[in-house]
Amino acid sequence: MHMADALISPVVGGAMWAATAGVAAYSIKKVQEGLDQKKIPLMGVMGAFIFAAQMINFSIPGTGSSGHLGGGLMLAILLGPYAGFLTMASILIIQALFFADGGLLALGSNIFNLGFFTCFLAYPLIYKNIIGKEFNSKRILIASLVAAVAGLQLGAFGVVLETLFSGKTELPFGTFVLLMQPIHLAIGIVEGLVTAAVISFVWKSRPEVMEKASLNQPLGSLSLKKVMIGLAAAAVLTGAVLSWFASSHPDGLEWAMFKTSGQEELEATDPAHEKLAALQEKTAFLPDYGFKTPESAEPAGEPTQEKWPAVSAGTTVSGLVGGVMTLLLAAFMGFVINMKNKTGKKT
Amino acid sequence: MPNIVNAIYNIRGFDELARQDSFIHRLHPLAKLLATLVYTVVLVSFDKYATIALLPFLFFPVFMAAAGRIPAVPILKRLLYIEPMIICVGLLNPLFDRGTTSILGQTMSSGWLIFISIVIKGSLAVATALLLMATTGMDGIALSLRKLKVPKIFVLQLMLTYRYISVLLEEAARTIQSYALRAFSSKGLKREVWGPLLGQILLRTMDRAQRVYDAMCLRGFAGEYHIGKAPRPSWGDFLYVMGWGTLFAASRAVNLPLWLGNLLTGAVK
Amino acid sequence: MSHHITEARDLFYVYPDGRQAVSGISFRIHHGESVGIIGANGAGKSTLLMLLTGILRPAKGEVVIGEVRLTKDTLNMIRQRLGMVFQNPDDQLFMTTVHDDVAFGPRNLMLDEAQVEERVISALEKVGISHLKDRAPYHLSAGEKRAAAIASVLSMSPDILILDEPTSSLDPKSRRRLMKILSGFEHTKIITSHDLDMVLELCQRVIVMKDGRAIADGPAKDILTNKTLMEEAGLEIPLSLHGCPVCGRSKSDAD
Amino acid sequence: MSHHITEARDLFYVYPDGRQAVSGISFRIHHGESVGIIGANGAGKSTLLMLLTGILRPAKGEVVIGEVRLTKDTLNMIRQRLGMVFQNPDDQLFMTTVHDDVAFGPRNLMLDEAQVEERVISALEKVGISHLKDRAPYHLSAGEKRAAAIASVLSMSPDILILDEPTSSLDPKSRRRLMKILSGFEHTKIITSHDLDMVLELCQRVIVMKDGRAIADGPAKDILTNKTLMEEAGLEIPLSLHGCPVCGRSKSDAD
Ligand SMILES: Nc1ncnc2c1ncn2[C@@H]1O[C@H](COP(=O)(O)OP(=O)(O)OP(=O)(O)O)[C@@H](O)[C@H]1O
Ligand SMILES: Nc1ncnc2c1ncn2[C@@H]1O[C@H](COP(=O)(O)OP(=O)(O)OP(=O)(O)O)[C@@H](O)[C@H]1O
Ligand SMILES: [Mg+2]
Ligand SMILES: [Mg+2]
Repeated sequence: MHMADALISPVVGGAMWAATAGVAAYSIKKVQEGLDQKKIPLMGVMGAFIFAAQMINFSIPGTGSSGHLGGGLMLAILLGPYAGFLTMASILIIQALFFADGGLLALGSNIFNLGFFTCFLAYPLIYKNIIGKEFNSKRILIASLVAAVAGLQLGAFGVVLETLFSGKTELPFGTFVLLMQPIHLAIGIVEGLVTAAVISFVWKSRPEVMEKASLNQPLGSLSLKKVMIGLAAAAVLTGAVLSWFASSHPDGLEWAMFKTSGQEELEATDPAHEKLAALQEKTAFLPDYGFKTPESAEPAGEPTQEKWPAVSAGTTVSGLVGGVMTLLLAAFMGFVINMKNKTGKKT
Repeated sequence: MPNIVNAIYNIRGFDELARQDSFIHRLHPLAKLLATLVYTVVLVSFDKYATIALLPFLFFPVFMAAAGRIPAVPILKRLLYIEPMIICVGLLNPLFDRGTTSILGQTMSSGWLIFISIVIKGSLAVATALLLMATTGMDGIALSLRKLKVPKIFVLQLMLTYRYISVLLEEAARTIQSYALRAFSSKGLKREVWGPLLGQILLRTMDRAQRVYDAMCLRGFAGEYHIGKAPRPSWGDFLYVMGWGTLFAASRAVNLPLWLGNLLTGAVK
Repeated sequence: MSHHITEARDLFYVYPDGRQAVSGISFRIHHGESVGIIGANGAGKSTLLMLLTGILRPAKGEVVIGEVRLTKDTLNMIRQRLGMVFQNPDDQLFMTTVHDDVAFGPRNLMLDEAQVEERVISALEKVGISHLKDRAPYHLSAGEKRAAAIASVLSMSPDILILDEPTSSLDPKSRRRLMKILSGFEHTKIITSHDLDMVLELCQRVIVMKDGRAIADGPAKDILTNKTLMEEAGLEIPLSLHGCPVCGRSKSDAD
Repeated sequence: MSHHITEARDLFYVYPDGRQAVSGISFRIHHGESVGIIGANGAGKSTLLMLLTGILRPAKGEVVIGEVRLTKDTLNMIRQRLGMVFQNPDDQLFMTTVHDDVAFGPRNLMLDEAQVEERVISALEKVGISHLKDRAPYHLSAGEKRAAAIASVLSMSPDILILDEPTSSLDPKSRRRLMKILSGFEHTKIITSHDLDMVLELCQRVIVMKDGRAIADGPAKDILTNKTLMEEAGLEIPLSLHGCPVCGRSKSDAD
């Protein structure tokens, strides 16, 4: 699943952008080092290939349903982790721009979730190790399957964490994890099977392509490997801590988010704290409604900006009237510009 | 299959829109990219219960579409296509969050409030990203990326990917069509052809990459991708970004619709 | 054999980007006829073939094959009678060996393996590529690929064979061989091509397309020698019908 | 103008999979000559062209262009004089508009933008596709794509123009126009094609390839009318040279 702008906060989006930019810069350096100019058109055309392959329906044996390819693992296998990551980034940029899959701010997260975990964790640590020195169909199958599943599980977990840290939805952590991980297990299996089928085919029909691909790929220096393992461990640890936290402390997660997700968020909602007391008083005269604990009302948006004196009933009316007026104004603006365009064309 | 064909037309459609001429099209691509980015960041910085306060953010996409002469229908169609996903995630909220929240002096189910907020944010962000593309085009994006100091090999690779998507989509579509003609079924690809079918497209693709590179070299390519005349950013571009930026900031700081409503209802009274 | 009549009834097709590629085409092709569809680049020939095979759905009008209207429900049934060879054989061969590719269609017809084998062998023989049986399609030369693509369609014993520019990029000898295969095929043939000499040799009937419309439909000889018509369609009289520089007479006068 | 002589000296090429595609080819092409390279599918024509342009490095032998041996060091210099149109225009058009594609070469020559513009306009005009300037290459019909690919090479003002099967999939009128463009091009032309009538019209000299070897090299008329030779190479005498069914004489007798 793609992370979407609607679900992300500027802090999380920005942080993931930074992380992605860092990995991309490093990858570009690495690709340039082994500068094989021919690799650039190969990356470009492979990106287009994966894009096209993603549109193909694969019917899943024995289920009657069908699945799609993501392509990250295949790119890593055929181009190496660095070029693979960059190519995946291009695909996601184009999807974000033309298909609005995800959106601009979520793009960083999406590249990270779908590119980094596969190219820099699943591929070098799992796929490479299972394949070992010699290729054979069985090894390709197992390695692709395990690596694809692992990569997607990590990616899905990334989506869960990013969503929760963004705090734009109210999904309980445990539920979200239980929803996301199994879905992505199925997706990962399809991904692994398709990848294995294609890689086996290429290996059988043009072994030199595979050999060249694996020669071109420095496995990465040891230090890099350590960094990867460190990152993986950190991810697992964070996940574990957070899941404990979430299960024992459902409302505390939000609190944790405020603590960890930086100043801007706090700034934006700061007035909330100040106005909280006043707010409670105001809402108190609606006694029939069970009003939830202050915590959940805490980040309530509009009331916090209630800088204009208004009684509540009036506020409702004002809000609705203002909202409708805003919509009308926007429509009116569009209409006026359109008319101007038309008269402009005539003259 | 229809998937593939649709994708081709989506891309073609945007290319065509981006080649129009209008005030918006003449703006420097970087200015448009920056304005859109600022817009998105400010938009998503609203908290999860924001609804009416988000409405002023409608002005920007409406302005872009109208001034850029972008027909609304294709953009709205794309929106419908994307929306189910946002709606799915959004709908989980009323399911799991049974609390209520006070807003505008009313108490509402907070789950539904979040849902509405997500749908508004999602639609606005998606529409704006699409409009950016429809008024700027891929060359414009590449130009802005170079201006932002993104290394040229990445930009080149991105452009090649973009360029070859149409070619490979057509190729994949034809292969799937010929498969369907002999498989007598329009469901997915059967397992036994996964490897060979995709693998052969892949091998052809790799050969093609080689030929593309050769063709580029024969026309003097030496690693630098010359996009040609680069429009220079003007004061107009600067003002465009600053103007909208100010508006976004103002809408973020002040709940404009509420203020407007107060003004009006006050006047009525 | 009226059940193999191929009929187009006032077909229209508009590409999603608004380009009207086929605008009101109607014809009726009897069983065993061999029809050439000719026209300039972009006239709409390939689009028309795709409408006939149900790859594209017409915006208006209908395709009727052997008294059955082509709809979503009848599509798979009708496709069992049709064989289409694409312009680019690369797009058509997707199995690991030529044998498996030729066997793909018959296997999907649920024939038993012995029958499949029989069909494969006979199709390969007909096309003259039995020796390529175990080769991988992507290692073949362009001409061999084209032959394999044709075999993969013949093995389905189609009642109607549809070919999109089958001779392009073939060398003269392979082109000759292909033409021999095709003239030996006794069922309905619908062929588009810019190789008008081939059309002249293989087709009794020719439909001329221009801008999505059929501007002529009649016996090949009449149409291909009609200079004004051919010019109008952006075409040329086939070389083999050009006047003889020696005796100064057009060859069509000969018969 | 001896500096534009194109020379192949005993060229050999073996593909990585062991396939020997070119085996000992030598020739010398003078400036302004127009040479057709013909042969069956898989004879090694495209491979030879790629050796001439330095895309492939010969296993043995050398290519000399204008007294300069083609090596890694001289490659970029030599390539500025060469223009090659690939068999598949899709491989060649990689920019988002036809204009940018035609400008790609001149921009790489580091001309200033005004000069680039001038060259683009003149190249588009020559080929007759000025109206396609702002279209996206993949939106074009096959013939228009081919024309754009040719314009993208002409804009570099090459001294030697190399074309790989330029007429395939063109309609007769577009083919005619292409032939007119080519016959108006005053520099060296090297053309491979299965369209032997075009070769006959455009080339004074023909080299016949078979299995990687040149089995004949001489005036086009002599070679293309030599039935045994053409049969041996897996080819056919061009249609326009076939005997006339009316007067029974071969057209070549006429002149
Ligand atoms: N996928 C497509 N999207 C939009 N327009 C298309 C598409 N394919 C073809 N066209 C347009 O439709 C018209 C008919 O195209 P078609 O491919 O049927 O022509 P054709 O007669 O087969 O030409 P050719 O001789 O070049 O093969 C052309 O104007 C073409 O530009
Ligand atoms: N990339 C490749 N790897 C291995 N063998 C190849 C490759 N490309 C071509 N060949 C082989 O080399 C020989 C010469 O091929 P080439 O493409 O030069 O033929 P051609 O004369 O251009 O044929 P055509 O008329 O089909 O274009 C053929 O036998 C072909 O199978
Ligand atoms: Mg066609
Ligand atoms: Mg060739």
